[in-house]
Amino acid sequence: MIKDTVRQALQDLFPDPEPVIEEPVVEAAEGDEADGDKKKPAKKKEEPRVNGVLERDHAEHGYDIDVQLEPGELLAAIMILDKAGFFIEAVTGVDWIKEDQLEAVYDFSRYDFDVCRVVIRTRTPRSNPIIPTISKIYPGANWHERETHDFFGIKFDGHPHLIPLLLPEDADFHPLLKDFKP
Amino acid sequence: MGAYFSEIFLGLKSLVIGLIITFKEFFKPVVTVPYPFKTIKMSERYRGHIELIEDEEGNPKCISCGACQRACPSGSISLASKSVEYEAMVKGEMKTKKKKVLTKYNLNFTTCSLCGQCVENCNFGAITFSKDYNLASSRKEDFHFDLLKRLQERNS
Amino acid sequence: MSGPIHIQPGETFTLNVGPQHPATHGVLRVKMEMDGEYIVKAETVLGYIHRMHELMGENRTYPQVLPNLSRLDYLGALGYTHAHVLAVERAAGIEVPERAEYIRAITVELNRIASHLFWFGAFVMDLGGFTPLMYAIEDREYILDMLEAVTGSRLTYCYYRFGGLYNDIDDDFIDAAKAFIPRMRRQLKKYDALVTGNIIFEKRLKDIGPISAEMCRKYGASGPVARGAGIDFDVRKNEPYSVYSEFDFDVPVYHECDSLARYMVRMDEMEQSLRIIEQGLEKLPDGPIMPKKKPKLIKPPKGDYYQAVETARGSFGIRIVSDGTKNAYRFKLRSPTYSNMSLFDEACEGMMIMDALAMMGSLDLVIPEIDR
Amino acid sequence: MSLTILNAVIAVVAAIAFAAVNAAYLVWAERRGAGRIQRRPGPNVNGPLGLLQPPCDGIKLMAKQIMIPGGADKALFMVAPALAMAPAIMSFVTIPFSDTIVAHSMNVGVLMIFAFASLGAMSILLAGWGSRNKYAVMASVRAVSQNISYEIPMLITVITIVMMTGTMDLKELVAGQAGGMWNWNAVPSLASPLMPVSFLIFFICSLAETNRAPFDLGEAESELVAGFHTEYGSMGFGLFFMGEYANIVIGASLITILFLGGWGCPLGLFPGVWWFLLKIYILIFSFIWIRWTFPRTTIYGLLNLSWKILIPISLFNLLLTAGLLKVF
Repeated sequence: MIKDTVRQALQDLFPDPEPVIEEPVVEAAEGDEADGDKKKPAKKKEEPRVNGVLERDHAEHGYDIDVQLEPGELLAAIMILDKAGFFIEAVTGVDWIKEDQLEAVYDFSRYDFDVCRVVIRTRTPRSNPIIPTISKIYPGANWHERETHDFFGIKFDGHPHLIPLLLPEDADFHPLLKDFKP
Repeated sequence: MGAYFSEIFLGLKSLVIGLIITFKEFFKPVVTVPYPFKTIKMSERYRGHIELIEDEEGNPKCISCGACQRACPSGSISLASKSVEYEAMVKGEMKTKKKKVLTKYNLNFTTCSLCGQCVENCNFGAITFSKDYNLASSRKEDFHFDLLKRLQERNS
Repeated sequence: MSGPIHIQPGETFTLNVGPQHPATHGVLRVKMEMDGEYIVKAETVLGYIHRMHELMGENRTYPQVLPNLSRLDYLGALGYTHAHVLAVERAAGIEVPERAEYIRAITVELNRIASHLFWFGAFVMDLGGFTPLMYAIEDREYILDMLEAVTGSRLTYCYYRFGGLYNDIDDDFIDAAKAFIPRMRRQLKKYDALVTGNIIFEKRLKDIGPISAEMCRKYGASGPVARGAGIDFDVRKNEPYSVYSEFDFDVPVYHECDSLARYMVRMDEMEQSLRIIEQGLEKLPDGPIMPKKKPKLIKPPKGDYYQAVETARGSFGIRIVSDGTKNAYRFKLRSPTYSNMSLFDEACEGMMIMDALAMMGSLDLVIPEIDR
Repeated sequence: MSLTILNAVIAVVAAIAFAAVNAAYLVWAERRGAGRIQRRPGPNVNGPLGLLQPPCDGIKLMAKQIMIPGGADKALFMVAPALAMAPAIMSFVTIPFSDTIVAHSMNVGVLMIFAFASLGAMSILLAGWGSRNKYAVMASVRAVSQNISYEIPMLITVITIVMMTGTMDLKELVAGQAGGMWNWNAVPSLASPLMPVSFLIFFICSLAETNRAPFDLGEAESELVAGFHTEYGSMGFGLFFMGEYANIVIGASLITILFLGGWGCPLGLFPGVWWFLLKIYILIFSFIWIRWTFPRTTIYGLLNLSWKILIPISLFNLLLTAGLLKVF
């Protein structure tokens, strides 16, 4: 199963000794999910997720491995996926305005029948959102990153051609930011 | 050398096959409908713009609850009503009952995407799809339908 | 991304293909740096019909977004609405009756054939042959008539609902579909003889426009583009959704990596779709088309949900980030043509313009879907 | 003297009228034919069977404003359409429709027609260059290379025929084939057993010379927008269009005269102009038929076809015929 090997490889990115940090992370996530599924969704939230690897139920979420990491570790994680033969599905962002953070989300999936969709998230402060580009590893990320830059204003450090793609070339607004007023 | 000639031969053969196919089609009847002169019947479920449904008395069934207005993704529907006692019209006995009467039901067809959310969300079966499709015009105002007026025109 | 290699500056000229150009089938623009007829460097410029569907998805309720999805890809609209209903059903945990799923599969496959037929005609027209387009449109008309009788519209369908369908199919539809299958098989044979076997056609596509499997992976290509590069990837098989796991169908894969391979994949896919429709009509269970208990207001629980489907153009994904309200917090559309098109810049370097445009045609572009 | 001038004027007017009427109604025939092949009616609204469509089109084109793109070479831009039409009409002068109907019989008729046909490429080049459009330039470069490479096999085939018949006079060429279809040049004879192949080569070449599909690279719509006449509107475009159809008529006439016995009946009975017209219209129909069946070739595919297949075969045929003529 590629899922386990990739999970293990991604787990190794996190410097802290495994058993110490992993347990609370998984628990927190499970608690989070249970929260959502049950009656009281409004309570006990806005606790930014702790970095780490989570395993998700494919039937429920549509993906298998959910990784959150620091922007600095992004390239290492992407390289692991590149070596394992994943293809890039999409890059996008989410604006967590309450936490004052922007999240970049990278989707990877596989061509073979060993279904494993990996989601990599990385968060960066809203005031100065900079994330290293992965277009050197996956050239297909070029457009996706430009699009994310259009919509969220996340600057992809080292991107060769970071000009508006879908928006007009003189656009200075980022429509998917939650505080965007048209 | 053999491959050279066989390629020429096979190529020519494939071209001739293509020619035969189009030649056969040449004698088949045309399949198109000359549109302005002939039209086809629209299917039963064809979704044109919406239309108000009348009750037995010729009044709109609509009770102006506004469910369609809320459901519309593009905000194409605007309606207004006034609350009247409406004594003169009441044929039954309940004279005192207040009633909301539709005074305006406008559909801005320029933004309508014909999704049918309004019809689906109507709990009173008061709107339906028309079968109109000859709707070309060069003026924007022609697509601001006053459905109430259309209903009255249909009745008269 | 490599620049001109052996050409001196000033020897090339810039050619703007588009935004209004017959080959781009819409408002796509490719800035090409040309050396005579050869492309030195190409840069695709998008966004001419960008409509910000993702923002619309955030400020409308889930049912209100439904019609938007069919505006993404006007040729294979049902596949896209299917993705949306599946994603919301996954997020909100809505059960779907089996009959509804079967009808969805049948209509999606019909729509896929319609889309491939139109692509076939338009692609051959790109290559200068006009007549197949008219034949393809005639066949497509049968499908549109069938779908119109069921869904009420001909192009931008809004047929699926969360939990089921807008309305049930009737016997007329089943009869029409059953009559259509043998007819389409005959027509496919005709296309084979008229177009596929044609030497001019073959010469124009064979070994032209190579897109390797590795390139597909790096750019995230999917659908017929990936299958034409020898990748056995079809979301319907790899990650079965709806009732596709109950159908017996093959995924056509060609290893030539050229434009002809991509063409052949689509032509074979039509046959496979016919098989699915055939089986679907046979197995079609009776029952309701909407679940008994359906929430009036759809409010998926907090979370992040992803749903991928195989549309006519490739793997289409929807990510819904829900914050528990009736609007999505984030509504991401992963459109297949966007990824497929992004490899064009690299793949067309060094090609002649007419081959590059033939390759562009073989990618099966629908511009509204790229721009979203 | 005055009689000759009058004769010449009548001949030229008749040629222009024939060319123009043909061009106009070939457009109609093409659209109707294409419609039938594609299972649709084609133009059928203006007049019975849409027969008034060509005059309507003509009036529309003539009534439109002539636009000259900014920065274009005005003189070349204006000259090019005329240059497309004029040589086509000039070629009609020497084509014999029957043994009596011919404007001016010349003993070098074949040469003259080819001389004028080559001018057609010139008009495309000027149009492309004059209109200051990259697409137009690319298209005209393509068209010129295509014209050059297809004139070679065409002329080699003609040389074969001239060698067999020993004349360049079109009338005599036809007279040599009189008396039934077994005498036609397209039919293999002892001296030239490969004549059907030559006929095919000539046919393909005339398709290419007239820029017809599948060799219409000069106006490849899907990649070069409209090719060399991208910037032309109104009657400039109309002239290119008419020139193209006039060229088709000439191509069909040439094939008829060189290979199919001109005005001779297939069975040797009642020779006359009607046979000639019948033959050229059948040929023109096949041009239309081919155009609406096949996709377009590529520029290198086109050149490969000419240099790798047509020229070697026609050369071989030339040598074979020369050798066999010595023997028999």
